[in-house]
Amino acid sequence: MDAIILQILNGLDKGSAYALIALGLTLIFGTLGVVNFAHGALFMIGAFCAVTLQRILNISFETIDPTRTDFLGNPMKVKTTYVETWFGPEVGASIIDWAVPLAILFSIPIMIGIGFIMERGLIKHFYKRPHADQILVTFGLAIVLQEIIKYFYGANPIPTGAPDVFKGSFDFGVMLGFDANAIIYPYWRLVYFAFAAIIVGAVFAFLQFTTFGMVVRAGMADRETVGLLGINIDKRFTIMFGIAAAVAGLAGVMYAPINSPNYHMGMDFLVLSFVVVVVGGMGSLPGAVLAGFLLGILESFASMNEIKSILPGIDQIIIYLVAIIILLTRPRGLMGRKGVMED
Amino acid sequence: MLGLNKKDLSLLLVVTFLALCAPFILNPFPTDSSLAQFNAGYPDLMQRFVIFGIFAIGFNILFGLTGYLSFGHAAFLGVGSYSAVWMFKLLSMNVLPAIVLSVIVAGLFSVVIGYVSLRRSGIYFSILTLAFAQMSFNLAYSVLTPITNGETGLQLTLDDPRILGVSRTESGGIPVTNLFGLDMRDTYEMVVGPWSFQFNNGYYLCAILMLISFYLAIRIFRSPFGMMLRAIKSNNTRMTYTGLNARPYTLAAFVISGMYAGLAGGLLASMDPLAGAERMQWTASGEVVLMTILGGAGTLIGPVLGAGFIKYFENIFSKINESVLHTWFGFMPDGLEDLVITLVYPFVGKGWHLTLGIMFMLVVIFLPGGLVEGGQRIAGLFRRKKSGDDANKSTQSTPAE
Amino acid sequence: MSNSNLTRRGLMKTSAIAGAGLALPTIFTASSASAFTNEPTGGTVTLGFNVPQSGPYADEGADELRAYQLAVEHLNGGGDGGMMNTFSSKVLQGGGILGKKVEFVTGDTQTKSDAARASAKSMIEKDGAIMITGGSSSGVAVAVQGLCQEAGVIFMAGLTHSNDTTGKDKKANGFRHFFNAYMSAAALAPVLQKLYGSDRKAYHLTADYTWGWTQEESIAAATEAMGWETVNKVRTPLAATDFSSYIAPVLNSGADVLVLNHYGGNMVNSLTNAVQFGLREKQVNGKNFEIVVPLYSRLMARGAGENVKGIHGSTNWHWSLQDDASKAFVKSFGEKYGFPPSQAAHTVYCQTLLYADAVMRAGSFNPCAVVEALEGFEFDGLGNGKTLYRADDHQCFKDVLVVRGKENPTSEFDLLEVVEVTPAAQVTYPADHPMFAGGALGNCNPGA
Amino acid sequence: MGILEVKNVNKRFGGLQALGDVNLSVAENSVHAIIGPNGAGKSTLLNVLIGKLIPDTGSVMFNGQSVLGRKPYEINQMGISRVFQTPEIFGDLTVLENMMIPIFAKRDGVFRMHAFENADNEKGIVEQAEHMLESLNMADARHDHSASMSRGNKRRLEIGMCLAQSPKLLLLDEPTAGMARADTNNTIDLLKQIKEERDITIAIIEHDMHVVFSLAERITVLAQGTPLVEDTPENIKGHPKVREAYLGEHA
Repeated sequence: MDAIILQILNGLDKGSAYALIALGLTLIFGTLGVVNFAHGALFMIGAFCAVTLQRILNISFETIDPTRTDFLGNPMKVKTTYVETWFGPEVGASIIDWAVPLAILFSIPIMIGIGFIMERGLIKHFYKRPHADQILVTFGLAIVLQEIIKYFYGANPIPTGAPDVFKGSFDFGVMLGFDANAIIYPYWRLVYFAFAAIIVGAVFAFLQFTTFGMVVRAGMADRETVGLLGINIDKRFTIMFGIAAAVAGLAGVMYAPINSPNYHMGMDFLVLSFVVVVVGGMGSLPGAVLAGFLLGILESFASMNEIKSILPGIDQIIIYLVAIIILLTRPRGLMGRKGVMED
Repeated sequence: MLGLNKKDLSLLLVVTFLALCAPFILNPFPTDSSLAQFNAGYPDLMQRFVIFGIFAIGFNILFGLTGYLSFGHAAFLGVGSYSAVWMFKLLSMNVLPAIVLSVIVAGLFSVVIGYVSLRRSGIYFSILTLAFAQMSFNLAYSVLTPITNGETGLQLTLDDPRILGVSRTESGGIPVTNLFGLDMRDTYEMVVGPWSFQFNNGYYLCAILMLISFYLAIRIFRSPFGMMLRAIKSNNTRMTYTGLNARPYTLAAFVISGMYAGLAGGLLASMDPLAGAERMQWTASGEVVLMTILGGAGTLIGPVLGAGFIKYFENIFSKINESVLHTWFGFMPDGLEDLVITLVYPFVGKGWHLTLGIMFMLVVIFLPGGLVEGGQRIAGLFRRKKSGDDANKSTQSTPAE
Repeated sequence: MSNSNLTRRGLMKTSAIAGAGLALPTIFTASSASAFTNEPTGGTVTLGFNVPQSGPYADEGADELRAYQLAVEHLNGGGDGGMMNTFSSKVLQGGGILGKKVEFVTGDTQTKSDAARASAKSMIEKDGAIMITGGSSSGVAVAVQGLCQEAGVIFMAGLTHSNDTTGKDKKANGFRHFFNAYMSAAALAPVLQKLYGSDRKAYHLTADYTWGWTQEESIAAATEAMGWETVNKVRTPLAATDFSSYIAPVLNSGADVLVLNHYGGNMVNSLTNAVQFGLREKQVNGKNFEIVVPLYSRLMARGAGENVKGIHGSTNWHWSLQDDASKAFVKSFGEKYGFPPSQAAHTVYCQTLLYADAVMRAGSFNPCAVVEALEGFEFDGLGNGKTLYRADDHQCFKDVLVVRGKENPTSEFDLLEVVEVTPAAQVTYPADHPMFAGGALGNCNPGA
Repeated sequence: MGILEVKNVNKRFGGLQALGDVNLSVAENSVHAIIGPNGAGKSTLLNVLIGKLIPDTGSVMFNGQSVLGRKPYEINQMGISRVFQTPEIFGDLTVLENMMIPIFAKRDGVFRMHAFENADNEKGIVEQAEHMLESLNMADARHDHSASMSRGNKRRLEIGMCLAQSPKLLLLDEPTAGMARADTNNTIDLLKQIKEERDITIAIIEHDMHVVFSLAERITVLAQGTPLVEDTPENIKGHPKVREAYLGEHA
């Protein structure tokens, strides 16, 4: 029982990342009808926003400490960050410590900007082109983006820690009456889950309760009619693209402490997030979120020893197996409308 | 001749000429010159050009004609390779049974996967094929290691129980793949002044099979069957309401292209008896999609061009390192040399992916019909210069070229 | 193009050149007159450096490439000579190899066995490389080693840790300087016993492919021999990025040690996740919970950041070693590139020197002569103490380092500290050890 | 007995009764029109006839055989051809190729693996197709890309493609919707010509009364999913119920 609760927690957490990426992907698909293979790259860039802020905060000047020597036997250069000199060592250190949460603010304008540039500069010209062309050009873009990141940051993962207060884990087991250590969960992952819930809620609220959102939803349902009403739907769609990029970026920023960011993390998530979108139903926002969490939980269950001993290798294929079963039995996905993207 | 019209026949003849003379054409630079870096006329790369050409030709029969975008074709290539290596291990080092088996096994595999996946269309079909291929890759890499030798890839060993033939040669090595005694890796080297050209048995086997595949693809394109496939891509509704069942047509196309992939996989293993699981990864499937679209989906020659283009980048551009750049730009004054190298360096060597990504984007943005369209535009420019208006007519009535 | 004319002249030329015994790069050429594949004929000799330049191990590949360039520089008489000065064999004098200037070509393995073989083939077929070296994974090493055996060139393995490379997949033309999973286990086990006692319960998380399995097998055998119990062995998919669902059940399994048989990105993530879950602050069975990472590399340690603090593992070499050879290498590498070399850099530098030295001693580039010179070769002064290239399996036997993640690193390179230098005798195993059974070296193949 | 017999067909979509107790009999070699205001269930009925929808209850018999549960291509093979509201042709193919496909389908059935014959060598098929195009006055356009034709010509081609299969029943779904008056008249003339030259039953669903009254021999008026009346055009014109339900609001 405790093992099952534990895996549900794990699944919800894995699912948070899937859901956030799939949400952005669905926003772009639903509004613009574009299959965006560069969406994983946006997630990756988000994570690198956190890395970059951490680096910026760590910009430092060197002083020479003659009492110590470096690996070549020369006097050692000691680095002191500007942040620490400006704000004093304690405040400075805690600012650096809080780099990842601060990166949320830092990343939003960057991601929206990247989203705008992408949509205006590239995607716009591909609305009328076949999906295959969209896939190819966004795939090319994804390669270019990740290679640029690799050029500047290297291929090695870059550790980007959470603030010290969120280190360690929380013991749910004790709370629920199990033994100590039976169900523990890292604080930062709880933060991530809560954060994902807030973002999902915010996106839904935005679409549901603002005029802007209503126009966009109408546009998702029937672009031509809305266009006929004299509303400039294109401009709104550009903004939507920016928002989707920001959602992916934020998912990446907060993911940085969970796994050290590297340049190909976007590709690792790309295939998965497409599977999530299709399982949820192309173009369905609640579907994307639901499928994200569902697949996260299933993946977690599949990695349990009890299950792996019956079905060896099941954790390697569970996601794809689920996708196949869903597509064969319910082709529109869990919550999709019928007929979307059939051709 | 050969049941082809004049235009197709001349295309086939051009391709035949290019394939047979590839050792000359691909080695235009003298061996010792600094541009020799760009020479591609060595056996391994030439083999890859034609083998991936076969793969892309087959993929194009499915994607170019029916519009079904499979993201799992690498699985068939991988299955073909595994079957071929097993044939070498168990039966004989002759490539013929290995290639035959790899085509058959890939065909059976594609019947199963195609039957299931073709129940859906559009992106759902793509995701289904992707899911099958990724499952195959993940399992081949781990749980199926007894069959696939996992991470390392399936290789020949000195104690393979080969029924026809020896486990090890007299000199104690692993025997070489051959076609009735003709060793696949034998190369004849011809030196002409500063040039050297390599003629490799394996390459010519691959080239001949590629030409046969290409010829069959032309026949399929021009056949009533090919017309049906184009009709499915064009309008599946009308197809159905014309009393035709689209599914056996698409399944047949799927299986044919799966067998082409199996042939390519079998040939890869015949040239170099190793079958790695990475061959089945989704990125490998993506690569053939890129080849086809880059060259020009639905055109006859496009996929071959696309395959050559990508393999050239992978094998030639990735080998340009800093010291090579220094020899190229050594004639410049120091400051300028460093500047040029700083500017060029990100795009070559370890940056070859970046260049490839940029090329994809440029081609897709400016040449929606792929490289073939680029060629047609250039040809169009010339023709327009020569004679005013008959250029339009001849391009118009050949939608499937 | 006047084909016939060209061809006829070409044929005449070919025979003339073949007669004079001067052939351009040829491979797999039955009709060739040279004695072995890619026999160097001019004033230069070409080595092929096949390292990952794209994909997750690109940084490791870049570091290997730096070391190769340094080695070539030293072989050609440039720089300060590095470890050539401390090397026990003194035939290398900076005049190239057998008087030929050393040149090199590079290729990208992409850490895929297919791509690595393609790239190695192009170096052999196109560039006339006489020796291939490099790589940062066992799959690639085994695949390229097989190719080099068939092509008739020498393969000097880079970073490869699986037992199979010099076990069931060993080849006469292939040599490994790097240590292996068995040696890691043999070196680690006594240290772990000393630190954590002999009453421990271990939980293995293992990357689900060949290297992971051999390491799991080795570590489990070595720790069980000293009294530890193995509670569970769980395989994790290679593609996994988030290990939470594998880590979470560990605490409740009764185990008090977690062994992470992961490498590269897998290791960075699994260790990060394990620390995130607070495993290291927990108490199980009345003991502190411990994590062990049998194979460490500096790049991985950098990726995992502060999570490595206090975690034990083994490594082939470390720049903080204070013997003359290591100091000489660190100095010449550090002065050229501004930071200390990694173990991957060290191992490939050694391999290049060892190859060059073997050619000099053999007096020939012929692979069979090189094999003979390397087999049973005993040397010192390359940073690992007295070392033997065993003839039976072409594996180097030398001291193995047990290291620990440093608590207070002084720089981004100063992440590990050496806990113990396990002497070579303790990690040596018989050539017919069951973990290495099943393969045969075969005969050396000079190609041609 | 008519060639097409619809008996007691009901179809509900959730709370909406799309078709309620529809009975319809189309006599062989007649032109039968089905009219009705928007939302009367015309399209639903059509979709039932061609096998796209399966009704909740009732039966649809064609030539003595049930069409229910059969796939669209099987129904087509039984002898029902359909013309769509927006012309469905093979836009990427040439006009001649468009015309060849139904002829292949007629000769070879639902599937045939003729992958290595040359389509241009199928002399009989090409001849038939060219003949058909001549009778449609489209022979000159035979090598044109069919997507680039005018809407009227696309419609003409589509009708021709259906006829090439020599169907027993031709179903037309608002064949002149969105057409200019001249194109509409051309289409009416074409259909009249077909009626004269061939033994064929035509069922037409139409909004445009001009088309209906120029062609139809019998008319069924559908309202709210149920047939209101069925009669000759003359009688329908004067029928009070129809005027009330349909023409009244239309005029």
